[in-house]
Amino acid sequence: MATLAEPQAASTDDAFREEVRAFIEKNFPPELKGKGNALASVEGPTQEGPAEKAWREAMGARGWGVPTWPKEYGGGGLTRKQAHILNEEMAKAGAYNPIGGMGVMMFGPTLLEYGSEEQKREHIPPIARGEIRWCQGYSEPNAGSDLANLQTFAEDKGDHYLVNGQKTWTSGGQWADKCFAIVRTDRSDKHNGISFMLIDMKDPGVEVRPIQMISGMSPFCETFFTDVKVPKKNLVGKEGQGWTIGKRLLQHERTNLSGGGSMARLMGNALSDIAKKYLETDENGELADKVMRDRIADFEIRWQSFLLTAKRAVEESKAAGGVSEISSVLKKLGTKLGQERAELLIEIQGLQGLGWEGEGFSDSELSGVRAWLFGKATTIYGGSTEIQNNIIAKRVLGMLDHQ
Amino acid sequence: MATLAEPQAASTDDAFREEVRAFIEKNFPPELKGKGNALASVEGPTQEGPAEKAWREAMGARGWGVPTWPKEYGGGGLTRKQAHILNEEMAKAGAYNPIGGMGVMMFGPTLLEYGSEEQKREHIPPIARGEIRWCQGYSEPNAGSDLANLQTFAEDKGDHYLVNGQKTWTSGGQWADKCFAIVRTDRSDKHNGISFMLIDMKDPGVEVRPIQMISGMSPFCETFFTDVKVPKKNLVGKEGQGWTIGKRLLQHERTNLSGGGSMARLMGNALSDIAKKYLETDENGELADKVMRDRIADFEIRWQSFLLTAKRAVEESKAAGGVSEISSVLKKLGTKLGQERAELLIEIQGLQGLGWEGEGFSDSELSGVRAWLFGKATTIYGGSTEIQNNIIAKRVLGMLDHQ
Amino acid sequence: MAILNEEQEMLRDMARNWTTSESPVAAWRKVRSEKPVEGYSPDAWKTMAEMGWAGIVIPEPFGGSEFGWLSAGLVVEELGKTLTASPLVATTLAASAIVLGGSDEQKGKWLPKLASGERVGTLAFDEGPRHDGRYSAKVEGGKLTGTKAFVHEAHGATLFVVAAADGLYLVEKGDGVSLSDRKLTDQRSHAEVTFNGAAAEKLTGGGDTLLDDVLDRARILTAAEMLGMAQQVFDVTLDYLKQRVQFNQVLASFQALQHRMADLFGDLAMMRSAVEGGLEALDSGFGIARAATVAKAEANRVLHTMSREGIQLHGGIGMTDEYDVGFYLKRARVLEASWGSTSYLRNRFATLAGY
Amino acid sequence: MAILNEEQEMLRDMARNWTTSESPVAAWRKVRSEKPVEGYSPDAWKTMAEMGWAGIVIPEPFGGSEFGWLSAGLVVEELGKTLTASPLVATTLAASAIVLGGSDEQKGKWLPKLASGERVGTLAFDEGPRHDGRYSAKVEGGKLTGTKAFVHEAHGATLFVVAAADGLYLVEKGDGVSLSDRKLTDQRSHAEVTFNGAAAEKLTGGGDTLLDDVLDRARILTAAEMLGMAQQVFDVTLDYLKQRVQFNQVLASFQALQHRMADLFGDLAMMRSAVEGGLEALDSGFGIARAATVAKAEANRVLHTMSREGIQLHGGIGMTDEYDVGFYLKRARVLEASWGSTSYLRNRFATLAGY
Repeated sequence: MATLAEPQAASTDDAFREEVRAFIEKNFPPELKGKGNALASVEGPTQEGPAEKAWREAMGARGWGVPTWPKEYGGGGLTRKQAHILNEEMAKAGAYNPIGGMGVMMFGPTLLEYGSEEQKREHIPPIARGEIRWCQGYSEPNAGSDLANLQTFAEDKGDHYLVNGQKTWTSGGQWADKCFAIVRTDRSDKHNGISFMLIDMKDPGVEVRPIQMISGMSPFCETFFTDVKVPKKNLVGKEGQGWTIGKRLLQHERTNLSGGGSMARLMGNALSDIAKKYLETDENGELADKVMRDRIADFEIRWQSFLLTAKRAVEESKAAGGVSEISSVLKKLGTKLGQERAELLIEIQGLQGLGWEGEGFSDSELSGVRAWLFGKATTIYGGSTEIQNNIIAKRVLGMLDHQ
Repeated sequence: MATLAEPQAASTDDAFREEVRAFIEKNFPPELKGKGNALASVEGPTQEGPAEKAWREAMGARGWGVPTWPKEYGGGGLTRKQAHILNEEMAKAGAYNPIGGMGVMMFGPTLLEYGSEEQKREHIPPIARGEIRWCQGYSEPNAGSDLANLQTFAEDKGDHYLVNGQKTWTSGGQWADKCFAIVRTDRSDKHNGISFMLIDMKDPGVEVRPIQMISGMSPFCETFFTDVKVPKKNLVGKEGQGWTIGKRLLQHERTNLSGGGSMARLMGNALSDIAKKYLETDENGELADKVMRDRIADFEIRWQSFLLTAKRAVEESKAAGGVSEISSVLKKLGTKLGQERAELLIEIQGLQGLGWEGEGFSDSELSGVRAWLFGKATTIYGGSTEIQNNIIAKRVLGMLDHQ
Repeated sequence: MAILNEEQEMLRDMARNWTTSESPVAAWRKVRSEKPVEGYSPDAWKTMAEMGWAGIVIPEPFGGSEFGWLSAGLVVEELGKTLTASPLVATTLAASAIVLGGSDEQKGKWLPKLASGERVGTLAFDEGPRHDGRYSAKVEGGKLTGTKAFVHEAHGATLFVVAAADGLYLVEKGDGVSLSDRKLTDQRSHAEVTFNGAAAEKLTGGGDTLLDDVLDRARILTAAEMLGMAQQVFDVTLDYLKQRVQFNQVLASFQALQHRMADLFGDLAMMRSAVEGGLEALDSGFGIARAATVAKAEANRVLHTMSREGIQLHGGIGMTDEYDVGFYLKRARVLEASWGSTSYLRNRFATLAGY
Repeated sequence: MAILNEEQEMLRDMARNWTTSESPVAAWRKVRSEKPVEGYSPDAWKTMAEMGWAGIVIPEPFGGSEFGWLSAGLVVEELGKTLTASPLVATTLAASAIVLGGSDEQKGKWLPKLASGERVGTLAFDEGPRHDGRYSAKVEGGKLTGTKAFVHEAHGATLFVVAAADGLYLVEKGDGVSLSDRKLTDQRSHAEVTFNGAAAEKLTGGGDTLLDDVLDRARILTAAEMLGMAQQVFDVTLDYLKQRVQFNQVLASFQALQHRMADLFGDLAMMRSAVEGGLEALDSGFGIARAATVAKAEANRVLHTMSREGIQLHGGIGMTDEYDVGFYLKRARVLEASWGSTSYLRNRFATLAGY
C-alpha cells in the first residue's frame, strides 16, 4: 500500500538529525559511553563527576532532557518525532538522557497542566536542567492503595498551612530536595477535602527515615511532618482539588512504570542472550534444554506483544487526545511480565543467579538478584495490580459494585 | 520402622478374598470382561443384555454393589477394608460393579442418614439391587448455584403436597424412575422454607424435555411439575429441613465428582501411554517432543498429588468421623485437573483429537472429544468452582464477607 | 484497535453491518442444520465476493482492490465474531500464494477468478494431524501424488495450492483428486484430500521462502479470525455478567469475577496488538516471519483461555447447544491446531531469534 | 496432615513448642546479624542434637532413635516454619548415605557422632549451579580431587559425603579441603568446596542405586522444609488479610482475595499430600523414586507461588526487611534450585514412568 510521504517534514527532520549528531559529537564526553542515567534511578543517587555534570548541563541548556516540554519553561519544545530522533541518535552514540526522576516523569507533566504561571516558572526550569530532585508524598501507613483515607493534615494559618502527619513509601525521600504531596485540608469531606501541595524537604519539622527493603536497599522512606510551614503559593490548583490532580499524576506514573521508563530499565539484554551464556547449546546453536527454550520463547512472544500494546496505546491516546484509561492495563501487564522475566532469569542461572554478596558472583548477577527482589514491588506501588483490576473492571468495563 | 501386624484381621481378610474370588469365578460372565458400568453413566443408559442382567442380579443379591451399606437394607455390610478387597479382585478379574448412578452415589447415603425407617425399607433395597434410577431435582432456571432462590412450590393439601414449578439440569431425567427434589414449602423463609421430597417421574403432571449440550448429547433435562401429587410419606426429614439435607447430599456429590466416581471414569489410560501412540519417540523410547513430555509430566505429577490428597482426605475424615470440609477442595482440584487432562489429550492428538463424527476417527477419539466438551460442565455443576471457592474461603478459612 | 484510514474504516463498517444483519450466529446454525455440501452458504459467499472481499489482497490489474492485509484482517475479524462460515480466508491465502509465487500467466489465469469468487481456493499443506512443516507429496511429469490431511474448505474448493517436497503447486479439482470427509468439532468443511497423479502446475516465483511466506499469511489471517472470536466471547460474557442476577446481585458486581474479566481484558489487548502487528507487518513488508509467529501464538494463547472462561463464566447455560458460546470453544481448538500449535510457534520464534 | 502415631505426635509437638518459644524467626534475624561462622547458632544446634533430632533416621545400635522419615519430616517442617538455621537436614542426609552405603565399620565410626551432633555432615554433590546429575570428581589412590558448587552447610560441616564419578565417598574436613564462600540470597551457609587430593573413603554398600537413593532422600527432606515454609506463609498471610483494613473493610472480605486464598489452600493441600507421600514412601520402602520426584516437584511449584503471593497479598509492608515474609521468598528460591529444579524433576518423572 502506498504511504503518503511528507517531503518537507522529512527534510526538516533530516536537518534536525544533523543538528543532534553535531551536538552529541561536541558535548557528549566519550568516557560516559554506555553509562546510564544516575539521577533517574530510584535506587539512589550516584556521585556526579565533572563529565556527568558537563553533559547534564549541556543537555539542560538545550532543554533536551525534557524534549517535548515547552521552551518557555526550559523544555526542548520538540515535536514527538524530533524527540524520537533525539533518542535514536543518543542510542546510536551510546549517549543517554542525564535528566530524569520523578520530577520529569510525574510531577512536571502534572504541574504543566494544573500549575499556575508563577509555579511553572519557579519549578519547571530546575527540573528541566536536572538540578532538583522531587519525591512523592502520597501513601500513609493506613492509606496505601486507599488514598481517600489520608490523615496528614494541613491547617490553614492565613498565609501558610501548618502540616502535621506521616507519609510512607516516599521514594528517594532521603535524597530529595522537594516533595509533592497530597494532604487533607478538610476532614469533613473524604475526597474533596484533599489538596495537592509542594513541601521543601529542608524545612524544619521534616524528618526522614529510610525503610530497608527485602532487596537490602532503602530507596523509600518514612517521612514525618511536624508543624511544617508551607506557604500558600505552594498549593497547586485549588483547595480540595488534590484528589483530581493526584490521580492525574498517577496516570503519568503508571504510563512510566509500564510503557517506557522503569520497565525498560528493568529489562536489559534479551533473556535468550543471557540463556546462551549460562546454558548449553546444541550443534545447531540452539539451547539444548528444549523446555527452557520453549519457556523463554513463551516469555519473549508475550513481551513482544506487550511492547506492541504499549505502542498501540500511545497511538490511540494520541488519536483520542490525552492519557488513556489503558494505562491501568499497561501497568498491570508490564509489571507482571517484568516479574516473570526476573524469575526466569534466576531459573536460567540456577544457584549462580541467587548470589547476595561477596565472592563468586559477577556484578550483573548480583544486581539481577536485587532487581528480582525489588521488582516484587512493581505490582504493589503505583496502584497495586488489585487496584488496577478494580479500575479496569469498574471504569473500563462498567462492572459495577453491588449497590 | 516396624508396623504392627494384626494377624487375626489379616487371616479374616484372606478368607474374604477367597470368597470374593470364588464368587466372581462363579458369577461373572466372561464376555463382560473389561466393560464398564452402564447404569452408572450419566451419558444415558445402554440396553441391558442377559449377561449384564445376570451379573447385576448376582451382585445385587449379595449387596456388593453397595458394599458398605447395612445388610438390613440390602447392602453388603462389608468393612471398608473388605470393600477395597472386593474392588481389587474385581479389577484383577476384569469385572466391574454393575450397580451405580445417583441413587448409589448421592441419594442412598443421604437417605440412610436422614430417612425414616419406612423410607429406608422402601427405597434402599431397589437401589442396592440396581433396579431403580434416581435423578436430582435441585437447580432451577433462576437458582443455579443460588439454591436459596428456589421457586418450585409444594402446597400442603392434607395427605399430600401439590407440586408446581420447573427444575433444570435434571441429570438423566428422561430415563429416571424417581426424583429426589428440594422444593419450597414456605415462601416466607428463604432457607428454612425448603423441604426434601421424593417424586415419582411417572406421575401425571411430570414432563421432561432433554437439553442438548455442546457435546451433542442430552444427559440433562428440563423438568416441569404441574399439579403433581406427592404423598406426605415422601417427605424426607421434617418440613423445612430440605436445605440441611440437600447440602449434605451435595457433599456426597462433591466427594464422588472428585475423589472416586466421575473423575476416575473420565481418566482412563495414562496420558503418557496415549502420547506414545500419537507422538514420535526417540532412540531411548522417550517422547521426542521434549516440551510435550515436560507438560505431560507436569500434569501427571499434579494428578499423583491430587490422588494422594483424595486418599488423605478419606483417612482424615475417617479419623475425624464424617464427611470433611475438604470435599470442596477435592471437587475444585479434581475437576480442574480433569479438564486440563482433556485439553492436553486434544493437543497430543492434534486435529485427529477434534473429530466430531463420521469417517477417519476411532471410537476413542470421538468419545474423547465429547468427554472434553462435556467435562467443561464439571466445574459448573455440583456447586461451581466459584461456589467452592466461596465455601473454602468462608467456612474453612474464616474469611468473612463485609458485614 | 489500530489507527485506520478512511477506506479501512468504511470496509470494517460494511463488514460489521453485513455480519450483524445478514450473517449473525443464527446464519451459522442454519448452515449447520441444512448441511450444504460446501460447508457454507453459497449465497452468502456470492454476496461477500460481490462486496469485493475475495480480492482485498489481489492487485488491481488482476481484478482485486489491493486494499492490503490490514483491510483483509478487519473483514475476517468481523466474520470471526459471528462465526460466519465462508471460504474467504482459504481463498485469500490461495490467492496470496499465486501473488507471491505465480508467473504472470498464472496470475492472469487464476487471480481474477479468485477475486470474483468464481473460484474457491485453499491451501493443502499438512499431511498429518498437526502442522509440522514436513511435506512428502511428490510431482513427476507434472502429476502430483500425495495425501493432505484436514484441508480447510476442501468441499467448496476448486483450486488447491499444494505443498510438495520441492515447492508449491496448483492443482484443480478434477481427475486424480478425491476427498474423504473429516468432520471436526467445529462442523465446518474439512477433508482429507488425496492427489493421485493429479495435473499440477508449479509456482516457480517467490524464491526459497515462498512456502514460509504463505504460511506466515495463513497464521496471521487465521489469527485475525480468532481475534474476532475472542472479542465476541469477551463481549457477550461481559454482557451476561451484567445481566444475570445471583444471590440478589448481578454477577458483574462480584469482585472475583471482576478481576478475572480484567485479566481477560488485558489478554485481549495483547492479542489484538499481536494480530494487528502481524497484519501491519504484511502491509509494510518488514519483520513478517517474527510478527506472524507472535500473532498466531498470542491468538492461540488468548483464545484458548477466553473460550474456556467464556463457558465457565456463563455457567450451566454456556454448556447448552442453545447458547452460542460453545461454538466458539469448538472452533477455537480447530484453529489453534491449524498452521502451528503454540509449542510449534515458540520453537519457530526461538529459531528465528537464533536461540 | 498424615495420621500420626503417638510417638510422632509427641515429636511434632516438641518441635513446634521449641521453634515457637526458642527459635522463632527472630532467632534467624539474630543469626543473620551476628554472622556466626557456621551460619547457624551452635547453641541451638546443640539443643537440637540433645533432643535427639540428629539421630531420627539412624538405627538404634548406632546411637539413633530410628523413628523414621515421617518423624524427621515433621521436625524439619517445623524448622521450616520459623526458618530456623541449622545443619539438621544436611546431617540427616549425610547420615542416611552412610546408613545406606556404609560398611559396618564406617557406620560404627560415623553414625554415633552424627547422631549426637558432635559431627555435622553434608552432601557435596553438584559441580555447577544446577543439579544435573553429572559428577566429574576423581579418586586416585584414596585421594579425591574435584570442586563442588554451592554446598549447603559447608561452613559447619566436618564430614562431607562427596559424589565422585565412580560413587560416593566420605571426606573429613582437613588437609586438601578448602572453602570459598558463596553467599546466596537466603544468607545461609553455602560454599564452593575444593577437594585437592583429600583423603577419601568409599561407601561401597548400597548397590548401583546408592547415589539416587540418597538424592531421593535429599529431595524429600528438602521438600519437608519447604512445606513448613509454605504453610507458614499461608498462615501469616491469612492472618494479615483478616486484620488489615482498607476502604473500610478487612481485606479478607474482598472476594478476589478470598478466591486467591482458596486457590493457595488447594495448592497447599496438594503439596502436603505429596511431601507426606514421599516421607511415607521412605518409611515403607515402596515407590521411593517416584514419590521423591512428586514431593520435590510439588514443593517447588507450590512454594514458588505461595512465596510470591505472600508478598503481593501483604502489599508494601511485605517488601520491607522488617517483615518476615520476604525471608521465605529468598529461601524458597534457593531450595527450589537445590536437588532438582521443577523441570529436572519432570524429566526424571517421565524417565521413571518410561516415556
